[in-house]
Amino acid sequence: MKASDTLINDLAPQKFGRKGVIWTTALIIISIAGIIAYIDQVIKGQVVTNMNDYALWGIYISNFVFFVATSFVGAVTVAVLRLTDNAWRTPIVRIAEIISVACIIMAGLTIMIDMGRPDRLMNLFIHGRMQSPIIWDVIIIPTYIVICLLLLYFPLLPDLAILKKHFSQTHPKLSKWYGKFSLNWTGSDKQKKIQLKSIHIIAILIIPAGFILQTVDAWLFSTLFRVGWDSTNMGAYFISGASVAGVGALVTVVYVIRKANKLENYITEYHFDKLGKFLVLTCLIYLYFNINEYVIPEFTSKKEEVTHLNHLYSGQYAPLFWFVIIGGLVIPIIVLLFKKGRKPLPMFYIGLLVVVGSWWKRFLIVTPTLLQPFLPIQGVPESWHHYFPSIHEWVITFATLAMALLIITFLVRYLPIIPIQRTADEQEATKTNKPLSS
Amino acid sequence: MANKKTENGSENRRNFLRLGLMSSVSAVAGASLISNLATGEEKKASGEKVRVLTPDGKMVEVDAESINNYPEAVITPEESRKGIPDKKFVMVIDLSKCKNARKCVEGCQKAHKLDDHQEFMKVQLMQNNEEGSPYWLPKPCFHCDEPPCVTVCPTGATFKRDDGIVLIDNERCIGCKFCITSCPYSARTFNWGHKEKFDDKSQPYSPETQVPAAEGTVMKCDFCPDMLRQGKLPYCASSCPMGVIYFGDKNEDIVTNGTETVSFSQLIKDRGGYRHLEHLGTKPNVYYLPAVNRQFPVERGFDVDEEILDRYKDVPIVKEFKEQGKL
Amino acid sequence: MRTKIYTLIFVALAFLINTKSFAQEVNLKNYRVRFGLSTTKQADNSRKLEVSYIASNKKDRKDRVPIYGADINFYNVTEDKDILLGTAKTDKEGTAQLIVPAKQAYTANAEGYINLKAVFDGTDALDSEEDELAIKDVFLELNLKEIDSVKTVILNAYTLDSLQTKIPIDETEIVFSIGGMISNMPIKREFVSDGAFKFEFPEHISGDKNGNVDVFASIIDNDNYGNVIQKKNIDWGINKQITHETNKLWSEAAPIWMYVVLSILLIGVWANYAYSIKNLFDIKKEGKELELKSQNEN
Amino acid sequence: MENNSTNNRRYFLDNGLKLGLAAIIGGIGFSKLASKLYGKSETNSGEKMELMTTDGTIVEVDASEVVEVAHSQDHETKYNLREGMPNRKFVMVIDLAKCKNALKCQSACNKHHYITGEHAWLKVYKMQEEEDTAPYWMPTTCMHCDHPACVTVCPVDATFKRRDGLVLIDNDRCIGCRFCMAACPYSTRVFNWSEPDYGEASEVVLNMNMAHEEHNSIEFAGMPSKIGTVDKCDFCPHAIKEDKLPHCVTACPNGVFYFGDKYEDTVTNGDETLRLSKLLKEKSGYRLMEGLGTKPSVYYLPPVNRLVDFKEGLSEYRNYNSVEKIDDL
Amino acid sequence: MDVIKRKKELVQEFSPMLEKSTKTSKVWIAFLVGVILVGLVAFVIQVVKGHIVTGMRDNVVWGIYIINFIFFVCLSYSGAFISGILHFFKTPWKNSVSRIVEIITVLSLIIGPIFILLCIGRLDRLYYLFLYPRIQSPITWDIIAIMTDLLGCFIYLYLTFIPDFAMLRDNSENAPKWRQKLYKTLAIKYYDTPTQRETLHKITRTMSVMVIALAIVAYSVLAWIFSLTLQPGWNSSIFAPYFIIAGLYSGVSVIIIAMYLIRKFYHLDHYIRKVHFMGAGVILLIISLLFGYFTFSEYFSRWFSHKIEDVKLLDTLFNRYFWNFIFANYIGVLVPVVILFFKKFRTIKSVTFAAVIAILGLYMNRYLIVVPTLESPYMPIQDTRPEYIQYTATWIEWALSFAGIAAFILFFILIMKLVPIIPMSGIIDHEREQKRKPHLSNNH
Repeated sequence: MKASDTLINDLAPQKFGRKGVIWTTALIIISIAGIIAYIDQVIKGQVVTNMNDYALWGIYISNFVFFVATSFVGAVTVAVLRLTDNAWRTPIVRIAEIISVACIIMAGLTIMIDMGRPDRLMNLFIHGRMQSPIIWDVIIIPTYIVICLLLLYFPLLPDLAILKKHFSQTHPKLSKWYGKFSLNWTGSDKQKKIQLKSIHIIAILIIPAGFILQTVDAWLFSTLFRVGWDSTNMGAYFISGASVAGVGALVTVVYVIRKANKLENYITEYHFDKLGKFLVLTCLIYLYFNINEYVIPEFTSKKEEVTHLNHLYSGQYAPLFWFVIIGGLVIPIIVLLFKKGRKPLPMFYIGLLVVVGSWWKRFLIVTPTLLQPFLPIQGVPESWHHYFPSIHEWVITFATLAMALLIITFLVRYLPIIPIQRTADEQEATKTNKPLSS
Repeated sequence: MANKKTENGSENRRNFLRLGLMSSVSAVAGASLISNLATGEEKKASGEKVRVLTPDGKMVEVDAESINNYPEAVITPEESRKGIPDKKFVMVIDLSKCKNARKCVEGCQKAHKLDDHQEFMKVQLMQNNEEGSPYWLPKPCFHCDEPPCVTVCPTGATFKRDDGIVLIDNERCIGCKFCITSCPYSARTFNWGHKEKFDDKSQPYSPETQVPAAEGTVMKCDFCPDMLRQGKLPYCASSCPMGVIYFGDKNEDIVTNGTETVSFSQLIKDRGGYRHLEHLGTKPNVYYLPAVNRQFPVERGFDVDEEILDRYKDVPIVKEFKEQGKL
Repeated sequence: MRTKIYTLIFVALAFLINTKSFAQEVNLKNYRVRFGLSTTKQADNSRKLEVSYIASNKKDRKDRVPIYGADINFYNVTEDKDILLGTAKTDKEGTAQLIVPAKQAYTANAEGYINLKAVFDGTDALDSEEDELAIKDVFLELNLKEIDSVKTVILNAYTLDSLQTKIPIDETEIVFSIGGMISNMPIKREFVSDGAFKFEFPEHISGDKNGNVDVFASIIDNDNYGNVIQKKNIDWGINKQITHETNKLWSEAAPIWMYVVLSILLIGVWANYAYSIKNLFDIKKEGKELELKSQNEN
Repeated sequence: MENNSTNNRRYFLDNGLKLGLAAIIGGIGFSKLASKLYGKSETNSGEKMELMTTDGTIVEVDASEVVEVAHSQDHETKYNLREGMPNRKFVMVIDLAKCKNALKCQSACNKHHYITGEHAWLKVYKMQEEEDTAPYWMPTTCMHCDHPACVTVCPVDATFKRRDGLVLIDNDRCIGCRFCMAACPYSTRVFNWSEPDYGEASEVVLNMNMAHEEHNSIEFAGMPSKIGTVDKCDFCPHAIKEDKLPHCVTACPNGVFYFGDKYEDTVTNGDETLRLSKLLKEKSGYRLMEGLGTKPSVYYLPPVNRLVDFKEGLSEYRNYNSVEKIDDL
Repeated sequence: MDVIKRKKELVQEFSPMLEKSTKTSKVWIAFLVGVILVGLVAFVIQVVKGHIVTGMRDNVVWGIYIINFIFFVCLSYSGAFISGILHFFKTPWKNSVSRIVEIITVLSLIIGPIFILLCIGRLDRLYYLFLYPRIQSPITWDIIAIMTDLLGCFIYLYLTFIPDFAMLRDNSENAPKWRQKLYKTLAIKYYDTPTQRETLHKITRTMSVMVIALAIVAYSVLAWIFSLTLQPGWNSSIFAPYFIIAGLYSGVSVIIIAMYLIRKFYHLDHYIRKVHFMGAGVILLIISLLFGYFTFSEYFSRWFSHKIEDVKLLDTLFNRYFWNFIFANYIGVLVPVVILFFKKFRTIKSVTFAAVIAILGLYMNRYLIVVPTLESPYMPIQDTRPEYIQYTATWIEWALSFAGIAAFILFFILIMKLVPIIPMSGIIDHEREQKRKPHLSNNH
C-alpha cells in the first residue's frame, strides 16, 4: 500500500510552481494578443495579412496542416503501441493523447482563421457539397476530435477515481469534479471489462481515422492541378510526415513535463531510448518519401516541375528547404542513430528541431507551389511575387501555438499525466512476474 | 537572241536552276559524284535499281549504289557520335499545308529500307478537343534537347550529338526497349523479328543511315545525317510535294523546304510556331506551325489506301465524317 | 587499303551487275529527247557548263529516263571555228558538267556575246544532239561596307566591251542571299538598273560561330547573262555562342552527384560484404586451429 | 468604335433569341429601354433622359425613376439563375493574332464590374512559350470550364456551373476558403482581401446597389464585391441577358474577342459574325492547357500572321498597374 | 554434452526429409522438369525467330516478361526485407519461417532477372551493359542493385546455413560420401565455439541490416524504372513505396503458401504451428490494408484530377480491363482483408486461401500497371494491326513464365533436400535461450 501511496503522491496533478505560473501567464498573454489581432483581421478583412491572389494560402494553412499532422501522434503512438502491446508505452501514451487532443482542437480553430467569411461558417453545413475535399475535412476533423477525446477519457476513469479519493481531504471541490468525471468508477470487473473493450475499439478506430485525416488533408492539395501538389504520393507522404511531427512534439513535451513534474523515476532514459528509436524510424520513412517526392519530378523534369524544384533547391526557398531537410530530418537521424543521442537532453533538442523543421516543411508545401502558377504572375504589385507573413499572421499563428500549449498545460495541471492505475498494476505485475494483459 | 531554249517547260528548269544555284554545298557534292563516276571506284551494291538509257539506246536497270556513292562510308563511328560541327538542326512542319499525301513516309521508308508498316515518320490525324479542328500531324522523332530516351539508355546506344540529332547505334543496342517506353512521342520502333534485308552487309552499317538494320534493336527517325553531310535535305522534306517540311540549321537561322528558304525565327514568329507537348520539358527540335487557313480541307487527306484510312477510325471526326457520308 | 577493298568489291560487283542487269528493248520513238545547255559563272570566275540530257515518254509524262554515260563535248563557237572546251559524261541524272577554269579566255562576237555549244555526237541508236547558248560575260562586284555604321551591301554589275570599258547592266533581276548549309536564304530581289544597287543589310542574320556570313549576289537564268554568282564573306552575323551541355542526365558523362551517391552506396555495401567474408575466414581459421589442436591431442 | 456597328453589337443575339428572349422580355421595345437605361446609368445619373414608353410616346424622365420601372418589371426570375439560360452554351474565342495589348478590354471590365484593388479579372499576359517561339499577348478571362476544377472543390456550392456554360460565384454564400483559387490552373480568381474601396463615388455605389437589387447578385458577379469572398470574370450574364455582348468584347478596338452560343454555332466580335465551328477549323482554335482536362469554354486562335506587331503592345505593358479606383472611372 | 545430443536428435529428425524421396515427389519433380523443358523449347524458338514470336509490339514493348520480373524481384526483396527484420529484431517465431523466407529470397532473385533477359532483344550483347555502362540509366541502377542484392542475399543465406551445415557434417555418418564432403566444405570448419558463434552472430546481424537497406534501395530502383519515365500511368512519386508494400504483400503471401505446402508434405505440424499462420495472417492483413491504401491513392488522385492522359488511361482500365481491374484491385485486396479481419475466419486453410488470392490479385495488379499504360501513350495509337494496338501474351511467353515458376519450385525442393527447412541451429539457440529465461517461453 505504501508503494501505491508514493505513486499517487508522485503522479497526482500538482499546483504549478512559479515557473509554471509565468509560463501559463505568458501563454495566456500571447493568446490574447492573437485574439485581438484576429478581431482586427475580421474587422479589416484579410488585407492585414500578407496573403494575395497568388499566395492565397499562407501560414494559416501551413499552421493548420502542422496541427493536423502533430495530432497524428495520438493515432500513431496510442494505437500502434497499444495494439502491439509494447511494455514501455505506459508513461508516454497519455502525453501523446493530450498532444493529439490539443492539436486537433487547434487545427479545427486555425482553419477558421483562414476563412474569409467566418460569419458564414454555417454554410458548410447548410450548403455542404460532398464532392469537395474541404467537406471531407469538415467531417473528419470533428470525428477525430471526438475519438481523441474518448481515447484520452476512457483510460482516465480509474485514475480519476483515485484522484477523487486522493483529493477528498485536501481539495474537496476538486475531488468533487474528479468524482463527476470518474463516472462512479469503482474498478469492478464489469466496469473494467466495459472500459477495456471500449479502449480497444477506440484504439482500433483511431488508426483509420488518423489515416483518413492525414489523407484528406493531403488531398486538399493533391486533388488540385498545381505543380508540387498534384502527386499521387501526397497521402502517404503526409502520413509519414505527420508521424515525424507528432513524435517530435511528443519527445519535446515529454521532456518538459518530466522536468517540470519531476517524473524522472517514471519516465526513464529507457523510455527516451525507445522514443528515440521510434523517432528515427519515422524520420527514415519520411526521408524516403521525401526522396521519392523530389527525385522523380527532378529526373523526369517536366517543364513546370523543374521551375518549382529549382525554386526549392537553389532559389529563394533554398535556405529554408535545406534547413528542413537537413535540420529537420538528416541531423535527427544521424544523432538518434547513436545511443548517446538518445539521452533525454539531446533528445529534447532534437525533438524541438524536428518540430520546427516540420512546421517550416508545411510552409514549403503550401507557399512555393502557390507562387508557381501555370500562367506567369504578371500585372500585379511586385510584392505579390513573394510571400512572407505579416505581423498579424505571426501574432495569430503564435497565439494558436500558445493556445495549443495552453490546452496541454491545462490538462497537465489537472490530469495525472502518467496513468496511475496502470503504473501500479505494472509494478505489481513485475513483482509477481506475471504478464500483464492489456 | 542567240541562245536557244529547249522546249521543256522553261519554268521547270528555272526552278531547278534556282535551287541549284541557291545551294552552295551541293555543287561541291555534285562534283564529287561526277568524279566518283568517272573513276568508277568505291562501288557497292544494294537492292535499289535505277533505270537509265545508255548511249547505245538500251534501257538498263543498274544498281543505284553502283552509280551513286555516299560519302558516309568514310564517316567514322566517333564522327557519327559527335555530329556535324557547329550545327543545330531543326525541323519546322507546316500543318496548314499537310494533306496526308504520305510522300514523306514513303520517301523515308525507301531511303531507310523500311517495311511497309515500319514508319519513322508517321502521319497522325489529331483533334485536340471535340470542337477543335482535326489536322494531319506528320510526326518524326523530335530530337529533343532533353531526350528522356537517351537518359534511360543503359549502354549509350542511343545518344545525342552536338548538332542536336538523337541517333541510335544498333551495334550497341541491347534491345531492352526502355527508350521506347520513355519516349512520350512514340517515335521509336523495334525490329521484332528477323528479316532478310538485315543480312545484306553490302553497305557498311552507320548510325547515320541505320542501314542495314539489325534484329532486336531499336530504330527511329534520324534526320538523315548522311544527306545533311552532303548538304541535302532529309528524305521526308525533299519528297514532300506540298513543302510541308522545312529543315535547317538553327545556328544559321535558315530553314528550307526545297522550294523556299526562309529565316527560321521569322517563320516561327509569323506563323505562331509551337512544339508538341511543350509542358513535358523535353524541348523538342521539331516545331509545328498551326493549321491556320489551311490549303486543303482535312477530308483531302482521306484520299489514301483503305487500310491506312482504317488507322484513324477512332478519331471522333472520322466517325462523324462517316456518318455524314463524306468518306 | 580501303581503296583496295573497294576495288575488289567493285570487281565482284561489276560481275554481278553484268549478270543481273538486263537490256530492255525500247522503242525510242515513244521518247522525246531533251538536250539543254546552261551555264553558270561561279564566284571564283570559273564557269560551269551543264547539259541535261533526258528522254521523256511522249505519252506518260512521268516516265523520264536520263541518258547515262553519254559523252558531251563543249565548245566555244567563234566565227571561224569551234574551240573545244572539254568533254564530260552524263551521270545517272542525265547531266554532264564541265567546270571551265577562270583563266580560260573566250572569244566573243561583235555584240559581246560568247557563243557556247554542247554537242553529243550521236550513236547508232541516238541521234546527235546540239544546244547552243549565247551569253555576255557579266562581272558582279559585291562590296560590303559599313557606311555611317549602317551595314550596306553594294553591288556593281557590268559587262566589258571589246575596249574593256565597263558597261553597266540594265533591268536585270539580281537576287541577294545569305549562305546556308542546305540552301541559301534570299534577303533581297531587285531589278537593277544602271548596274548599281545598294541596300541596308538586314538585322538578325545569324552567322556561323564566329559571326561570319556568306553574302551572295546572283543573276539567275538570265537570257543575256546565263547564271552568275558572286559571294563575299563578312562578319556581319550575330556572333552566337554555341555551347554544348555536359553532365546532364542524357549526356555521356553523368552529373557529378550521381557518381558520388553511387560510389558511397556501393562502397558502403561492398565494404560490408568484404568485412563479412573476412570474418568467415576468421571462423575458418579458428576451426582449423581447433582441428589441429584436437588432432594433436589425439 | 464605329457607330454603325452599335446596333449589331447590342442585338447580336436577336436572331437567336427571338423566340426565347423576346417572349421573356416582352417585346423588343422594352429590351431597348432596358439596354439604354443600363448604358446611361453607369455614366451619369440624375440627368433627364428620353424614353419611349410602351404606348409609343416619348417622355423625359429622371434616370433613377427609370430604374424603378425596370425593377418593377423584374424579368430575371424568368430563368433559374443557377441553371442558366435555357438551351444556350456560351463560348468565347480570342484571336491572339489581333491582340496588341491595348488593354481596353481590361479597363471596360474593371469599369463595369466596379473592380477595385490590385488584381483585375481580365488580364493580358505577355507570353512566350520558350526562347525560340514568338512572344504574344494573351488576354485571359475566366475559362468557364466544362470540367471546372474550382467548382469541384467548393465546399458550399458558392461557385457553380450553369447549364449555359457559365461558372459563377454566389458571393452571398462564399465562405472565403480560397480552395477554388488554389484549384484553378488559370489563376483567374481574385479575392477581396479588404472591404472593396469604392471611394467617394456615392452615386456609383448607389447605382450599383440599385443594380444589385434589380438583378440577382449572382448575375451581377461582384456587385458589390464583398470582403472575404472570391470574385472572377463572369461572362457578364447581365449583359447577355439583354442581348448585349460582354463588356470586354464591345470594348476591344481590334475585335479580338468573339462571343457567342455554341448551339447556335455563331460568334461575333461586334463587327463580324462568324460560324464558330468554321472559325475554329480555319484558324486552328485551341484551348489553354488542354492536357489538364478542364475543357474550357474559351478558345484561342494562334497568333499567326499577326495584324499588329507584338512590339506595339509593349508601350502599354506595365509590370503592374493598380486597378483604377471608381473615382477615376 | 546435452547440446551435442540434442543436435544429433535434430539431425535424425530431419534427415528423412533430406534423404528419402517419395514417389509423389519424384513425379512432381519430373513434371517440373517437363515444364522447364517446354520453357526451354520456347526460349530456343524465341532466340531463333526473334521477339516476333512474343505478343509484344511497338506500343506494348514490355509484356509479361517484365511483369514476371517485377513479381519475382519484388518477392525476393520482400523476402530479404522480412528475413532481415526477423533476424534483426530476433522475432520469436523466426525459426519456423526464416529459412523458407531466405530460400525464397535467393531463388526468386535468381529467377527474376532471367525474365528481364528474355525481354532483351539482343541477348548476345548483354555484356555491353558492362562495356558501355551509363550510370544515368535506371536500368544500370537496377543491374547494380540486383547484383549487389544477389550477392548480399547469398552471403546472408550462407551465414544462416553455416551452423546447420556444421551440424549435418558432424552427424551424417550414414549419408553418402558426396554429401558428407559437401557439408564439410560448406561448414568451413565451424565448430560452434563461443568466439565463432559470436563472430557469426555479429556478421549475420550487420548483414541483416544491410539486407533490409538493400531491399529498400533495390525496390525503389525497380519502381523508378517506371516512375522516372513520362508515361501517364507510371510517372508517379508513389511508386517506390507502393512497390515496397506490393512486394511485401506478395512476399508474405508466398511465405504463407510455402509454409502451408511444406507443413502439409513434410508433416512439420510441430514446427510450423497454427500460431504462425495466425501471425502471418495478421501481418498480411496489415499489409493488404496498406496495399489497398496505396492502390486507392494511386488511382483516386488520377481519377479526381482528371487530366486528359490520366482519363485516357483510366478509360482503358475501366473498359478493356474492367474485370481484371476489379479482380486485381478489389477482390485481390478486399477478399484477403475480409478473411483476415475477423478472428473467426482465420484458419490455416483460409489464411492460405487469402494468400493465394492476394498473389493472383497482385500479379494482375502488376499487369495492369505495365500493359494498359503502354497501350495508352501520349500520341494516339493509329494503327491497323490489332497486335500493335493490344497486347496478348503468346504461348511462348506463357511457357517461359510457367517454366520460371516451375524452376522456382524445383530449386526449392532441391534445396530442401540439402538442408532442413527448419533451421536446426535456430532450435538449439532457442532452447538455449529458454533455459536462460524460462518465463519468456509461454509467449511463443
